[in-house]
Amino acid sequence: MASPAMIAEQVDWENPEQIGLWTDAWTRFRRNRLAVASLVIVVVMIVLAIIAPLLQRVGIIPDPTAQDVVNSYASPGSPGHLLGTDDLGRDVLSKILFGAQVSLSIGIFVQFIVLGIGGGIGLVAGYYGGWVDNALMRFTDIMYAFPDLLFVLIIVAALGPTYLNILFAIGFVAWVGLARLVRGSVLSIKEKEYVEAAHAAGSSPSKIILKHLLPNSLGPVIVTLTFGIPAAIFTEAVLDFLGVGIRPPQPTWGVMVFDGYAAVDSYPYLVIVPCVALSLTMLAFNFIGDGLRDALDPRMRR
Amino acid sequence: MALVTGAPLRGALIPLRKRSGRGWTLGIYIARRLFWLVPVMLFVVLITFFLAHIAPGSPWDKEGRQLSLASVHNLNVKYGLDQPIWTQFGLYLWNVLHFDFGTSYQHPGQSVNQLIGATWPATFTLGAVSFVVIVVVGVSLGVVAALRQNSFVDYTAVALATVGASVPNFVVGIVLIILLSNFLYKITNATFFLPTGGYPQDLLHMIMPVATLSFLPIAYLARLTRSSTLDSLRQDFVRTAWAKGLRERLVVTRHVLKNSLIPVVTVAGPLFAGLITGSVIVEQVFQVPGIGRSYVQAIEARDYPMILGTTMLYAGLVALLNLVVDVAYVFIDPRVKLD
Amino acid sequence: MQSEIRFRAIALASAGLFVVAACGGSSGNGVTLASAQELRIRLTTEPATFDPGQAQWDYEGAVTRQTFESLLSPTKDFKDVTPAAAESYSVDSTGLIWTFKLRPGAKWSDGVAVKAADFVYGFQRVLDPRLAAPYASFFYTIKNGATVNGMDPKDPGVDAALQTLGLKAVDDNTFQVTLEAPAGYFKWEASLVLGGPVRKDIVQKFGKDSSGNDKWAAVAATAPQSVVGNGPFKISEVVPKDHVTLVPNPNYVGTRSNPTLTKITEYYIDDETVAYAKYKSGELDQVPVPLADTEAARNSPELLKIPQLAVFWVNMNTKKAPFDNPKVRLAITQAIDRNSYVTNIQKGRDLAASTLIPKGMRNYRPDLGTQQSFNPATAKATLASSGVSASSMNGVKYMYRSSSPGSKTAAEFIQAQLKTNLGIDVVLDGTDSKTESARYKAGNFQFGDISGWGADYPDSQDWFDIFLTGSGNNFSFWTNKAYDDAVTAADAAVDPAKRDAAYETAAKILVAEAPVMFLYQSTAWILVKPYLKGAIATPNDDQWLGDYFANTIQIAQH
Amino acid sequence: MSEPILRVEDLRTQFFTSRGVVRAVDGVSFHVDAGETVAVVGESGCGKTITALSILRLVPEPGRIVSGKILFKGRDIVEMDSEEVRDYRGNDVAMIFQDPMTSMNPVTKVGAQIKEAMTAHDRFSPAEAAKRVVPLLKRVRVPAAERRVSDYPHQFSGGMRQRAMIAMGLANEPSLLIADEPTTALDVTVQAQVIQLLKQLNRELGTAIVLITHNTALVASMCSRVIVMYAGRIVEEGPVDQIFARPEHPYTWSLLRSVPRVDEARKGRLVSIRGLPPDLVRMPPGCKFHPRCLFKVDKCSKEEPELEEVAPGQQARCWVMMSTVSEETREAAQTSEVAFDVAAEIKKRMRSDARA
Repeated sequence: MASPAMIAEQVDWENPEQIGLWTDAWTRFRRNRLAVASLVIVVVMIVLAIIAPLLQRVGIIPDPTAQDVVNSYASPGSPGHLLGTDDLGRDVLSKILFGAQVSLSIGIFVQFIVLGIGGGIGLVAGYYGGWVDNALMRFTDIMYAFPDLLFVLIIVAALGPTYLNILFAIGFVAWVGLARLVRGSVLSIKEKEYVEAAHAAGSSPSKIILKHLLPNSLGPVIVTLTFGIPAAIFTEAVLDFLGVGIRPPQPTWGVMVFDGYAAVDSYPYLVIVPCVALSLTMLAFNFIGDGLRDALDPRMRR
Repeated sequence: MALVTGAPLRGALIPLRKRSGRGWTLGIYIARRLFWLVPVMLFVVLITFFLAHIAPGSPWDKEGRQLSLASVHNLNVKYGLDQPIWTQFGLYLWNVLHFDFGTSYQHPGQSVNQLIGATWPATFTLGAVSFVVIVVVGVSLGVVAALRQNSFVDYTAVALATVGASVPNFVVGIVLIILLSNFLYKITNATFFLPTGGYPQDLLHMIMPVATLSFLPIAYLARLTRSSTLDSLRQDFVRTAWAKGLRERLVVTRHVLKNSLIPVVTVAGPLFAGLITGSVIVEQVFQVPGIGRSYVQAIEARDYPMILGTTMLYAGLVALLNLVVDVAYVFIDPRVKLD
Repeated sequence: MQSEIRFRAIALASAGLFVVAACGGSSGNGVTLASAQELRIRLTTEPATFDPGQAQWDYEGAVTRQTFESLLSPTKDFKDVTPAAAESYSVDSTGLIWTFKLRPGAKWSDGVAVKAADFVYGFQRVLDPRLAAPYASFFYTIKNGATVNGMDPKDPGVDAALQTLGLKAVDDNTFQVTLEAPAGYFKWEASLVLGGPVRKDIVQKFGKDSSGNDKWAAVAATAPQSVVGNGPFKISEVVPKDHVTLVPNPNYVGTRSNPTLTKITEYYIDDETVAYAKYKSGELDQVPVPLADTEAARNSPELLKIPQLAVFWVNMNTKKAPFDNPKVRLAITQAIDRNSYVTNIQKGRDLAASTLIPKGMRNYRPDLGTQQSFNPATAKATLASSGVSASSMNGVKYMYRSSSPGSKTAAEFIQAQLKTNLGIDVVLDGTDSKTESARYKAGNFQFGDISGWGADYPDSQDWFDIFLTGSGNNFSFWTNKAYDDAVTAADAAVDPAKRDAAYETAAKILVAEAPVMFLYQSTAWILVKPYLKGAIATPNDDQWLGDYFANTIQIAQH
Repeated sequence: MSEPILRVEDLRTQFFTSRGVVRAVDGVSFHVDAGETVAVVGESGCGKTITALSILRLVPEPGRIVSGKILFKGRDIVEMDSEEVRDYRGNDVAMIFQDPMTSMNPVTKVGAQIKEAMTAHDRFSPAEAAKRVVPLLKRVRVPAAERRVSDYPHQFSGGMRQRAMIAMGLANEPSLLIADEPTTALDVTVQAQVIQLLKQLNRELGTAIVLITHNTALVASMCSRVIVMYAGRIVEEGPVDQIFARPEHPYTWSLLRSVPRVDEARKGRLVSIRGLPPDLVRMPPGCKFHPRCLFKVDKCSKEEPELEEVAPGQQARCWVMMSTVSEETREAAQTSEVAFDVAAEIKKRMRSDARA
């Protein structure tokens, strides 16, 4: 909508630019340098994860499962291994890149499940109240106390440790926190005049929920989802610890941290490298989350 | 906004809001919620009982030297595991009604009540202290980060949050041990968490476990508080408060904070429940004689009575604390109706 | 993160007695003593019981060995047994009746005199089906032992049956045992802490819990009052999930009297990385060296390397294709480079092994293992001759314990070895330890996980019976008549030469048929503080160095 | 006339956004005498609210008062330290806002929010403050004040809440009350009640009132003087009846023509001003109104006129001045088809908004 570069004289002073909601949100997001930088980092990571097999074929990075037991625990910077090797002499850098395929995807997709189930239940319970709220919240109470350790153990043991089963198992036990959070924020704004006005104007409950209630609880939801990413990645590592995670030797970040733990005294880099990768991802999603909340906040619109 | 027939007319021309009659409806609501506690607990016991029994392996399988068939049979008879599963469940429920949670397979001669009684105080103390630290540090960090947005404080809060969430607490724990244990050991001649007499008098012993337990929740609470405080800061009534000439401290506490408490309280309930029922990894790394560790050991050892006992403790706590949170909503935000 | 080796670790130096040289020679006057004679050591897990009869793990033996004393006890070099609670013992001509004369003046920790009836009661408890003692099978050598233990716990006749056991208190200090059949090795069983005496009045005083377990031996804060023993130490404090503290028992009369130590605190730390950090910060006096910290400890003056009589192997399920084919199994044993595993993965701490009996024990015959030695070419040839193609074996599942770093690393190593040397794609199938034990028993696995054996006493009989048909620990479900006959012949033989010959034939069959792939013999790496003097390492130390003769340990000035 | 209680001299308040510097208030000077009721009129975005906020030094981020003086009874607000300003806010000068729905803290009782305004300053002790709350509510005609004082904002109607806001503003008997579009969010009947209330309070308490609005009808019924703002500056100022009778600045004239007059028969067509308010970052040269002015001459787009006296007490900023424009051109301007294409343009814009 913004007119091209303006030349002072021919400027059409009569009608200054007017832009729509989404373009405004995008322009505001674009102006938040931190959010943009973070978006770039995430995209780079995803790209690296995708082209990792290519990099391996071209020979830039070795096969993550290739063992070179003679020089195991080689320190970072040693020849051929930028980030060193692990207890079986496998290259840490390629383990990080290939590990990203599992860890990043699990970290992100689980959040969609959490948003779907948790957000859904929270919104519906908060908006309708009454026995609906009671039923959904008692179900959430049960899920809170649920021995998710046992549940995940059996689900994945029974159905097999495939990627989808693990994703579902983690997602299924991860949404309770978000549900209660969303319900809490909906309860307080449900009474707001503009919500009642919209209700009075006959707009359907789903429209109200999505247009009014969800945007307002955006802040806490985004924070919870960004914290959910490392949590999901570590839950996958716990699954592996229980024997029902992604089958080794496929590397994942969470498992690299767990395995590195045993050697933290003599070879700390084995823990530091995956933790840095995780921190970077978490930091990036944090700022993207902030940028998103500010960009979508109706009050901030020009 | 219908005119409420039941409630006594308050003389106002158009009573726009149904009077909430604070004391009375609250009582009914709490009673109803407590009534709901029973089916929730029953359902939790049902699932956990069957999940535990479905899990592969029996309490008597072990690594290395295996038990003789005779021993296994004798053990099953002793603990009634040879009965059909439904009778076992019925018997278990009957005992629970008499507040007898059975005896632990791992610790013959000790009932689950005794074991929980012996191990819970340490976990509870550690959890409660951590909770206070988390709320105080987390909320204040969040508020300051929001008030001084995009400032030094804001970025350190974010950095702390990021590291907090990305480094699992057992790594934090072990790093603390490696770095601090020499120093701390010289002062307290032991960094073991010693609950002398069940309650650790000596706070020095709790520094590391509390720090490790609190690291991640502080980060999360700070981020949450920051985001909800930012939302409140943008509200018009904050500008009115400034316009009235209130001091900043008052504007923040009475106007901004009070409006950003809802998400904080929502998270605080289950957080407290989680903390006082113990974190497995922190208890393992710091050798805390707590209930968190015994829960995972119980699962690994398929110690059914212990699994059920601990799960019910946790279920009860979470349900009660969520009730406290729901009631707290009403006191924090009068617009929230209890129905 | 449980430590890897779960069962008893045996440390027998080939040159016999192994005094903790690093700790400055003999005990006694040469050492200026520190003011506090307090020893702090680490157990991998909290004991489940203090009842000697119910003890199942070595971390339970670590307490009962100090609080109870059985009739006999092994010599320092573990070649033979010497009198302990019994002053002397004699065996009649038929080899069936063993008579033990108790040490006069021996008292319980509460001052009451030790009587023969206490031993009768102790032995009966081990065999009582209602108490379901895990290792009751040790005492099946006693007359009617097996039948009584096999009775239905609910059968009212159990009490009467217990009286029919070959156990009798001739008089207050003469205890007589009648065996089912003559067994020379009963002297070792009489030296197990399993056979400690128990006071009937104490057991009745503290009663039972709702499942019928005796409360007197519960690992609870009440233990100092309820656990009355005849050992050199007694329990002074129990903090659940944290530690147990032992102090000298003033009423003790016996070979391990007047210890220098005034206090032993045994902390439960199952995470070896944490234990290692606590040793370095000075909170523990000795600790095993985690594999990852091998380089850091390799040339430390505090390091002690103690070879163990423990051999580890990879199990293969002989009832599941393709492992029902002995040629396939043999090919597998030839396709895995033991030396690379020992030098690179175990960092050169252990010895490669290709036969059952460990180095340092009679019948140690490495020469018999050549058939399993590593050679990719012969491995491919053996596989070819087996009629099973490598491609058909793709997707074969290797079971491992995902919670144990060692087990997982070994699994990944073997997977890579079979890929490079035989071109087989192995799928790693992780489970938790309980599930693994269950799948072992049910035969629900193809091959995998490493398990091993450490003897309770250094006699080949204790080793070869593992692979007998139907033995509880024969996870491979392997049956071989020739092997069974050779082993039963060897057990019964009296003449050592005939025994050795029979055991040799058995060993040869074991290597050729390869129900398991022998991998390595472990060595214990332990760091010991320089001020810890006079500890005598024996092959059967329960989790901490010198626990058999704790009375010789001294803390030097530091 | 005594010294005016408020004198604003060449006030400039600017917002430093990533898009550029927004000159929201671009050199504004005016005064308010004690007890006087002044209206500040102009389309949204002309800087009237920012001027009010600058008077209270409550300019939100990223805005700042760049230059100029704001003298309240001789003291310059811009130079005051933060403590002095804090005490001045709500005490000497009070402000009430547009949307009563969101301007009160939803989780605190109404009475407490009013009492708070007093306890923030040391004019009344907490005990006195508590006693004054109910009379204040009564004074602003809130029925059943004794009971309503312990209610929460969401239990008040829009009009009721605005009355409570007014009570809050007057709590410390300020010399000046700034009302920023107090009636915009209310329906017409309630609007009249609120205006009536403000007029009555001005008479009884002598509190000077600055009414900020874009509704010229309200100005006539309540204020003695009116200031017309456009694009961050004052384009005309003067006594209400003089301005309503003979508006000199074309913008003021169009403003007055776009309001249906009950008293006049429906003679002429309603005039809607062509185009939209200017973008305060890239301001047009010369007179800022020239792009939308129907009577502009060549000079208007080159040089910006100064405010000059056009009648006793009345000033305007224009090269043409309406008094010089003949009757015919006025008629032509009113009926020009120009108004139609602008309406079409706006409609098109609205549709694209919805689609985006």
